[in-house]
Amino acid sequence: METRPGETRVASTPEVVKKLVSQGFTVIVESGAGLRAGYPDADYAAAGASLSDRASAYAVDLLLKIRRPDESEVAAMQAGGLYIGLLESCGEDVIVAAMLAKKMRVLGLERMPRSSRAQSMDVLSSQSNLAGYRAVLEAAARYGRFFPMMMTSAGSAKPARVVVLGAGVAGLQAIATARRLGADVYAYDVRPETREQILSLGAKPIDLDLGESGAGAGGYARELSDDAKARQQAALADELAKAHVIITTALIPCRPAPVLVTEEVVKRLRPGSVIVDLAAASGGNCPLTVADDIVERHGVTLVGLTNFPALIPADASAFYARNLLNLIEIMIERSDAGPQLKDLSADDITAAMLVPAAA
Amino acid sequence: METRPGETRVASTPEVVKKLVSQGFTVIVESGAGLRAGYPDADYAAAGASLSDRASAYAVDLLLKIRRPDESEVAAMQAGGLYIGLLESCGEDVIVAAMLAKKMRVLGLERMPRSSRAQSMDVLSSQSNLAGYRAVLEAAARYGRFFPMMMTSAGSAKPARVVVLGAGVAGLQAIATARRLGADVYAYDVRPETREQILSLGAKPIDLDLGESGAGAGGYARELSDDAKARQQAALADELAKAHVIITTALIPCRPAPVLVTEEVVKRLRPGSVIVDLAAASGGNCPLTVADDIVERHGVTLVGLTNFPALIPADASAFYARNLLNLIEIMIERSDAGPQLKDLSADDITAAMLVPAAA
Amino acid sequence: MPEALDPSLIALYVFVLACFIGYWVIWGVTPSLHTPLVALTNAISGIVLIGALLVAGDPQAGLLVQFIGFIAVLLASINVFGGFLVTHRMLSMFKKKKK
Amino acid sequence: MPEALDPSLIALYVFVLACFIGYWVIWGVTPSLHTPLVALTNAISGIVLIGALLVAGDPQAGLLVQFIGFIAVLLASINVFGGFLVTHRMLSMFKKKKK
Amino acid sequence: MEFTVNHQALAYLVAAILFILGLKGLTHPASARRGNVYAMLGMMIAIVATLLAREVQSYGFIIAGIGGGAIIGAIVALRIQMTAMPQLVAALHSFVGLAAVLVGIGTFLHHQTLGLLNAVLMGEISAGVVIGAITFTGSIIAFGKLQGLLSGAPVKFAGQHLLNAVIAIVTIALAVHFAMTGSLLSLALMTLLALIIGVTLIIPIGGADMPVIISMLNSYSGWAAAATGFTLHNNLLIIVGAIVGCSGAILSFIMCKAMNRSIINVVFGGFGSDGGTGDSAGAQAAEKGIKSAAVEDAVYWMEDAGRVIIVPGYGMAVSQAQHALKELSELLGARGVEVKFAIHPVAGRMPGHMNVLLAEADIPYDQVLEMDEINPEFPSTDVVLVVGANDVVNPAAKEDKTSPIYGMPILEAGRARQVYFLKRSMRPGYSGVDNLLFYQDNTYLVFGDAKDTIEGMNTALKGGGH
Amino acid sequence: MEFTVNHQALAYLVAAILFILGLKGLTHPASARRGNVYAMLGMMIAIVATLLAREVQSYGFIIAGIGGGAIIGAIVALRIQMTAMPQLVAALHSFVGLAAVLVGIGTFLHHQTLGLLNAVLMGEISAGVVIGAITFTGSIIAFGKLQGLLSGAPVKFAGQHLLNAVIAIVTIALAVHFAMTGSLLSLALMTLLALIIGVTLIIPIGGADMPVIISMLNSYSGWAAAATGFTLHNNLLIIVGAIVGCSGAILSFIMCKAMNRSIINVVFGGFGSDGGTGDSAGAQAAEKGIKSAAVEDAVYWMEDAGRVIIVPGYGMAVSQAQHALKELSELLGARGVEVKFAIHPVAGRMPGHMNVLLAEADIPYDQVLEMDEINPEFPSTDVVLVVGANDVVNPAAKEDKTSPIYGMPILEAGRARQVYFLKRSMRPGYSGVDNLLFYQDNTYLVFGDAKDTIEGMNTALKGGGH
Ligand SMILES: NC(=O)c1ccc[n+]([C@@H]2O[C@H](COP(=O)([O-])OP(=O)(O)OC[C@H]3O[C@@H](n4cnc5c(N)ncnc54)[C@H](OP(=O)(O)O)[C@@H]3O)[C@@H](O)[C@H]2O)c1
Ligand SMILES: NC(=O)c1ccc[n+]([C@@H]2O[C@H](COP(=O)([O-])OP(=O)(O)OC[C@H]3O[C@@H](n4cnc5c(N)ncnc54)[C@H](OP(=O)(O)O)[C@@H]3O)[C@@H](O)[C@H]2O)c1
Ligand SMILES: NC(=O)c1ccc[n+]([C@@H]2O[C@H](COP(=O)([O-])OP(=O)(O)OC[C@H]3O[C@@H](n4cnc5c(N)ncnc54)[C@H](O)[C@@H]3O)[C@@H](O)[C@H]2O)c1
Ligand SMILES: NC(=O)c1ccc[n+]([C@@H]2O[C@H](COP(=O)([O-])OP(=O)(O)OC[C@H]3O[C@@H](n4cnc5c(N)ncnc54)[C@H](O)[C@@H]3O)[C@@H](O)[C@H]2O)c1
Repeated sequence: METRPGETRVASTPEVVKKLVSQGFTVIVESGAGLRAGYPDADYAAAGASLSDRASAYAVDLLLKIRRPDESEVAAMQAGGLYIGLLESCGEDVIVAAMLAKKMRVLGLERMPRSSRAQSMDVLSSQSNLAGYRAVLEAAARYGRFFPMMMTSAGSAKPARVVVLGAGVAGLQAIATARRLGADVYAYDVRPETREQILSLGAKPIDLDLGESGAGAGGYARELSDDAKARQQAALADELAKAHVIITTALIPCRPAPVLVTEEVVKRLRPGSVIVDLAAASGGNCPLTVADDIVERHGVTLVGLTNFPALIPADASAFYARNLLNLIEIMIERSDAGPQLKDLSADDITAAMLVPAAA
Repeated sequence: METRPGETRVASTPEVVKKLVSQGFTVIVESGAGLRAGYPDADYAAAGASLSDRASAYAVDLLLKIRRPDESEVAAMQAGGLYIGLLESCGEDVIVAAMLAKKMRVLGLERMPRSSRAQSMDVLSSQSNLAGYRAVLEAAARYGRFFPMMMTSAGSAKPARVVVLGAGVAGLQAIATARRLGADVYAYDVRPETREQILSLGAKPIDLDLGESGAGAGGYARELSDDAKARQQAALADELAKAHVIITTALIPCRPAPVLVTEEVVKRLRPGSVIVDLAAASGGNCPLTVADDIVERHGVTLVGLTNFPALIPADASAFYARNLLNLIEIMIERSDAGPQLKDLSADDITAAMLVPAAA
Repeated sequence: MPEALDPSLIALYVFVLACFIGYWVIWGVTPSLHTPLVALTNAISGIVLIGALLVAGDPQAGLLVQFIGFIAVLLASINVFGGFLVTHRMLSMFKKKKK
Repeated sequence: MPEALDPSLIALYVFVLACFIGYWVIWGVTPSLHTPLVALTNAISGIVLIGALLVAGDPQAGLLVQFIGFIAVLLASINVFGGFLVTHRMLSMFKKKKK
Repeated sequence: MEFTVNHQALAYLVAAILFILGLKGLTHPASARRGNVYAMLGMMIAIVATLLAREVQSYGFIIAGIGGGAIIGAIVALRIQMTAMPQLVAALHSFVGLAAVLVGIGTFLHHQTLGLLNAVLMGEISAGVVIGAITFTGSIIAFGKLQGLLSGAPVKFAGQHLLNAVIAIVTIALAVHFAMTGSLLSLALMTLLALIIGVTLIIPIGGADMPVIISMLNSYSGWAAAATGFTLHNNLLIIVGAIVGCSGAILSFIMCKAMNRSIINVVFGGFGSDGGTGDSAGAQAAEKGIKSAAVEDAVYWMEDAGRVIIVPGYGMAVSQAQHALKELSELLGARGVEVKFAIHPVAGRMPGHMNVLLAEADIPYDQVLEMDEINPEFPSTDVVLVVGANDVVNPAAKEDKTSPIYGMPILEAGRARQVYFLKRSMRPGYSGVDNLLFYQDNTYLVFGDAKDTIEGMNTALKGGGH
Repeated sequence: MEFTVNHQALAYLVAAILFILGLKGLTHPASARRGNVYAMLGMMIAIVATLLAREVQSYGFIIAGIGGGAIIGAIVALRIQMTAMPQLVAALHSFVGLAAVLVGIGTFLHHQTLGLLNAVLMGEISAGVVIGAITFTGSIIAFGKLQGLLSGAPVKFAGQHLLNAVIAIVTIALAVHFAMTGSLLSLALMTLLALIIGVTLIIPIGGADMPVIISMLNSYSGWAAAATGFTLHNNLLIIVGAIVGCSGAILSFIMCKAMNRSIINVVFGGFGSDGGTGDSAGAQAAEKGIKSAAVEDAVYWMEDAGRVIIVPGYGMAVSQAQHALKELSELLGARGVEVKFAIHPVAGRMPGHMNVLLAEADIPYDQVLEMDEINPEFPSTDVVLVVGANDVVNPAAKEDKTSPIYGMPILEAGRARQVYFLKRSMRPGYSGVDNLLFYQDNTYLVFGDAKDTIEGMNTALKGGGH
């Protein structure tokens, strides 16, 4: 069971457990792990898992988790075992070091390469997708007006003007969802190829001239120069001030999230506007955002929730579990003696994910 | 200011106040009345209203309110004045009697006739419309999965199967909103003409054979015979059991809401399903609903909130205020000495709304 | 080649071929041009004027015939001139406003 | 009427009218019928066979001419028979499967 | 250089080509005026070539005839009201018919004197005279009906078709007799009967079908000209006659299709038309004096419009025409037409009904205007397309105090230059009251499911035609 | 009863009518086979009527010729592979051309003996011979290119057009000389030069344009027949020749339009075609051996299909073709075709990208299937329409270990009977790798913006044509 407060997801679902069991795995599920995601213990049992207490669930050859483990969890893990989960860290990390010290092999899901083949194992993508969808629902529920245009005999509601910043996986899904609800959607990203992608969802791209491209390696963005950052903030300000709802998703790997919505802009927004900051965990795209909290500043509601996927736990767990299943499938070989682990450094995907023992 | 807990709306907006002032009215607004709906006092003042305390706001010739007044409010009202608001009662009523006793004339907004001309003054319609929209957002936010179909590399999400019961104003808007979000929407109503209306929103009507029509007078539904009620529940059960989200809006004027979702059905639903019961205030279309509360029963979330429009206060207040403005416009005559009240019993709309002194 | 064809047969050839052309020439006409098209074909069918001219113009035929021809010329000319002018007027009405 | 027309002029009439028909007859052809249509027009253009027959069939013309005619008949016949058959085969391929 | 028959034949050929090009030109607005010019040129060449011929030697009658005809024709054509055009065309047809009769008789008399008669020639003369005579009286009746001199209602009686058949047979018998014997009496009788046929053929046809009949009579006049051509062995007459005859028939057919009428019914007036089905909506409308129009008519005017306003209503929702409408607005937009959507606050069956659907179809918000914004724009709008809306544009709300919708503000669609209503029938909308806008002069109903109709418009806009 | 020239002329007229009806029949699949029968009948009547004529008196050569021709023709036509049809047609054309040359020369010799020569006749003979000769060698070259005996590549050299022009002028001069003098030498030289023109005219034309050229040569053979008709004063030859000539030219034009080629370029091989723009996608494709197709071809096969699967990809999103696709699926559905949408998990640029857009267009969920569900259905599918997708159907993912997409599961579109790719160019998709599916035998590319293409299909499905 995930121990982070507010975490409702579970790293495997009865459906995936069933597949693993059929491949010869013995699957142990901590009892109550899937409850909050809508997967009762009975279903796991029916799928062939043995339900156990916390301690024995951690003492296994291959441990599947979602969130970064804490010290006590690391202590419970089996020495020499294999760990698959999100590490939520970049560079030096004591928890990972502790695991490595136990001679464990650690596969960090953040390190998944962005190749076509890896796409079906990429939890960052699958969870961002959910986050983008859920963030819009949150914004709509907190916005005191209609999202869609509505001409009625009691007057007309103008469509909400929604601006999505960052058109990665989460941003695009946010665009799509807001458009579905009938909002007037604008979007912006530093990577130039996103322009066509924004249009392909029927939204309007915001074009800024920064003097440099923000496209980095592997489909990620890179950090801009200070000069370009300032130019970006200034150029965005007027567009943002017209917005009623802002959803920010801009992230740069291993760097603090770029500041896109300044306090100045927040002040200029109409009272009752809503900002949902999906980058809250990395410091937020708006400096006023408070991570894991919802606050009101200058009449504007700022949603700083950091774990949107946990708000749709059933699908989030299902996608996560399916990603891990796909990953496990390339890691093992079937043999008569049950599934055997392949050489992890032979496949470029697992090789990239494996945290080097030196770290 | 509305005093009901959870009520965030306000009976007039700065925009409407401005229009009233320009027509010669002196408008008094209780200070802070519009705050929760996103209309600050300053805006009212700018529109020409005088801001006052509670007592002087009630002692006026024409009092505009939303919710049914309580005894202390009635006491604060000016004798011989005119009251326009929702009475939230049917037949005998002590509060109304108290007002009448003060020689006040009371216009009950529920009594608005359903003619084309009256449509622009009908707050039941305008608020139901908001409720239908907001109810779907609530359901989507509480449902642990995607509403839309989503085929991704991490697996596929099937579209949520949403059933809307009652295809009146709220029901139709709920259908439209759920469809926008990509759900697979089914709907049912007793009035036969709704079938085409459901289709006109792209949803699928559920056809039941009840042996009698549920169409009553004035576009409302009538109560079914006991026999037909039973048949309806039975016939609906299988359709409902397949649903993931149920939104019920069935109401019959001055009667308890019909029971459409039995406990049996709730038990058959998949864990994690959501029921939003818009009829909660009239007893609910599901007997398990708890009015003004959100509960979980048999793994199903039951949302019994009774005041959805208050969750989108800005637009709800704007529509309400606009309805009242349209009403006031047919009630008064301009003269040099400011606006004069016409004979209320001369116009069929106001005549119908006026609570007879006898009652 | 050797024998000459009966002139009526040649006329028949011409007639049949022209029928095919008549069949195709106005397919795909824009509905709003139906009326002007009727007016134009009407004007064109004033081609009987040619026949009338031949009847009216041959002094050998005698006065009666020439007079009959005269009437025919008159009627056919009204048709020709009236028809073309009317078509022209209708088409002017159809002139596109813009551009 | 009195004077006879030059037969070449009549031929010209026929020719012009036929050109119009040729212009219209195949507009709107379904693209998938382009190839069969070419095959059929090819077969039809084997109509030179008629001319060849006239050359080959007149014993007065002398053997050389008749022999030339014979070759022409042979070639044109191959064209006619081959053309129609090929068209037929192509069209059979186009027979709709269903219904 | 002498002008020989060969020269004349060449000139005639050129004229024939010009006529063909002229007619072809008339099929498309862009080339229509050029087409008319071609045809005029053709006629000029034909006339000149004829006058130069050796047979034509006395010009007195000819100059008088042509001069008189030109003057009368010009005066009539220039003076006539645009609305009276159909009558004029009918009248002109009758002239062609009569001229053909006269030419036939004249040729007969002429050849009789010359002793050049033969059976084939007389057969050809009979054809020309009979068809000409039918055209003559038929056109007169059509003229009378259109001009209001005769009742526009179809005149029907039992045995009508039988009577026609009998007269026709007798006429043919007389024609044969004439061809055999050259009897002047047969000629006269035959002409008389043909005149009668013209009457009995057109009398049973209702006013609504008159446009088709005019085109049909046109076709007859073409055949008459062709027959005259045979008589005179004049290739030009044959060509032009055959083309006019054939194209007239085709045009009648096309018009019937556009009006959803059966050509048989129209041409043989009243064949089972009493129990007419299918076209009932159009027929009902016509009875009430409401005009219906074809998809192409609406398209023609929209294509050319500066501004088109689309008023969607519940019917758009029922037929789910929103996607098709989106395409229509794009197609018109691409032609430089400004397209707007006018949303009445109560259009549809729920608040915001139209907004939901238009948003689904991805119609840009700035094209969607509410009533108060758009009402001032109607008077300067060329075409309003009312797509399955009804009550929301009904002027009864303003004009008729007794109407249940009295007092409701409406979209003032009626103030635009033209209004096309897309609906399936003459049924009223939600409020159950008849729409006064239907009766307005600039209003046309286009019957059919809204989605089908709009898709038809899109297809028409996307081209077709060669 | 004797068979007079008049009887023959009547029979010829009937034959001509049958030919016209036959050609008209061939414009539509439903009437095509009937059309062929009409044309055969026409030919039979024409042959019989000719054989009955008085001029034809010795039957030996004729029987031998026809019999031999019939046997050879039948054998060739029945034996030939369907794929070799174009060559066959080219070869047959050359026969018509040669036959026309022979008839012309034969007629000349015949009339010379009879002393019936005159300038007009000899002019007509020259026309027949020259056009026939061009048709003859031109068709042979076309045959050679198609059969692979000659290189399909266009042969071009400087001054080509000038050379052609010079030869053409000399030929005309010789023709005039011949007409004036009846010199056999001129006739021979002229024929020789015409044969050369045939070669130089077709040599510079590339293999991709051969279908158009075949149709163009067809047209030439028609003109040759018409010229022969003038020579023999045979109206049937004139009519048929003119119709074939004209319709062949029109057909070439239509084909060029469908292939997006300029007719001038094609007919005068290589006029500026080196710097060709616009058609570059099609040309590039052709160079790589990839087939491109017209909208109508896809429509023809979809209309008739039992099942059509649509594979949408990022290009559908870019062109916002979802609404048009919805209409397409409805139109096909109405014809009884089962239409399904196959969604690859990574189609588009975000998870669920296709789902969002298809839902927007209101495509029923039960028509939308995911990869694992639909993959087994491809082998039993008639047509797959790949709408702006690329990587997700690329077999390289399964076959090419070096490919960056190796290992990604794909939609197995290639296993269907036919695959039509709707895209704008030959550019690859997101992953940047060439799509192996393009090269498959049953794959056709339809170039253009996906939305435009689909709308074109919808228009085609909704009719048009008379
Ligand atoms: N908006 C609301 O909240 C609300 C709620 C309840 C009632 N209403 C009332 O509803 C009315 C709305 O006005 P409206 O103009 O939108 O609708 P309407 O007056 O009801 O007219 C709709 C028209 O659409 C036509 N139609 C129906 N199906 C069609 C199809 N498939 N294709 C083409 N035409 C079709 C019908 O004519 P045919 O049958 O001849 O085709 C009908 O006349 C008002 O009277 C309003 O008061 C509104
Ligand atoms: N789904 C995701 O979450 C996600 C995220 C990131 C990347 N990807 C990657 O994106 C790819 C998705 O595959 P796909 O097949 O959907 O797309 P694709 O392989 O990128 O191919 C799209 C094709 O559409 C054509 N196209 C673009 N615009 C068009 C237009 N207006 N009209 C017609 N055709 C148009 C392009 O060809 P022309 O230029 O010739 O027209 C292109 O070849 C995969 O490689 C996947 O790994 C997916
Ligand atoms: N296997 C694969 O092929 C695969 C898997 C996942 C993602 N991707 C691709 O990678 C790309 C990014 O994915 P992601 O959503 O995980 O990225 P992310 O979560 O790291 O960042 C979110 C977005 O923020 C944007 N951003 C960063 N700095 C910004 C700034 N200053 N201003 C505005 N925007 C800024 C980035 O460009 C990115 O689009 C996408 O194109 C996605 O399709 C590919
Ligand atoms: N001025 C006007 O013209 C006007 C104004 C408002 C509403 N209306 C019309 O009146 C109708 C009802 O409006 P409402 O939403 O205010 O009604 P409501 O709120 O009273 O009831 C909601 C819906 O529940 C349905 N219902 C009742 N009993 C049911 C049962 N046993 N099973 C299933 N459904 C049941 C009713 O038919 C109704 O559609 C609508 O058609 C609306 O368009 C017209």
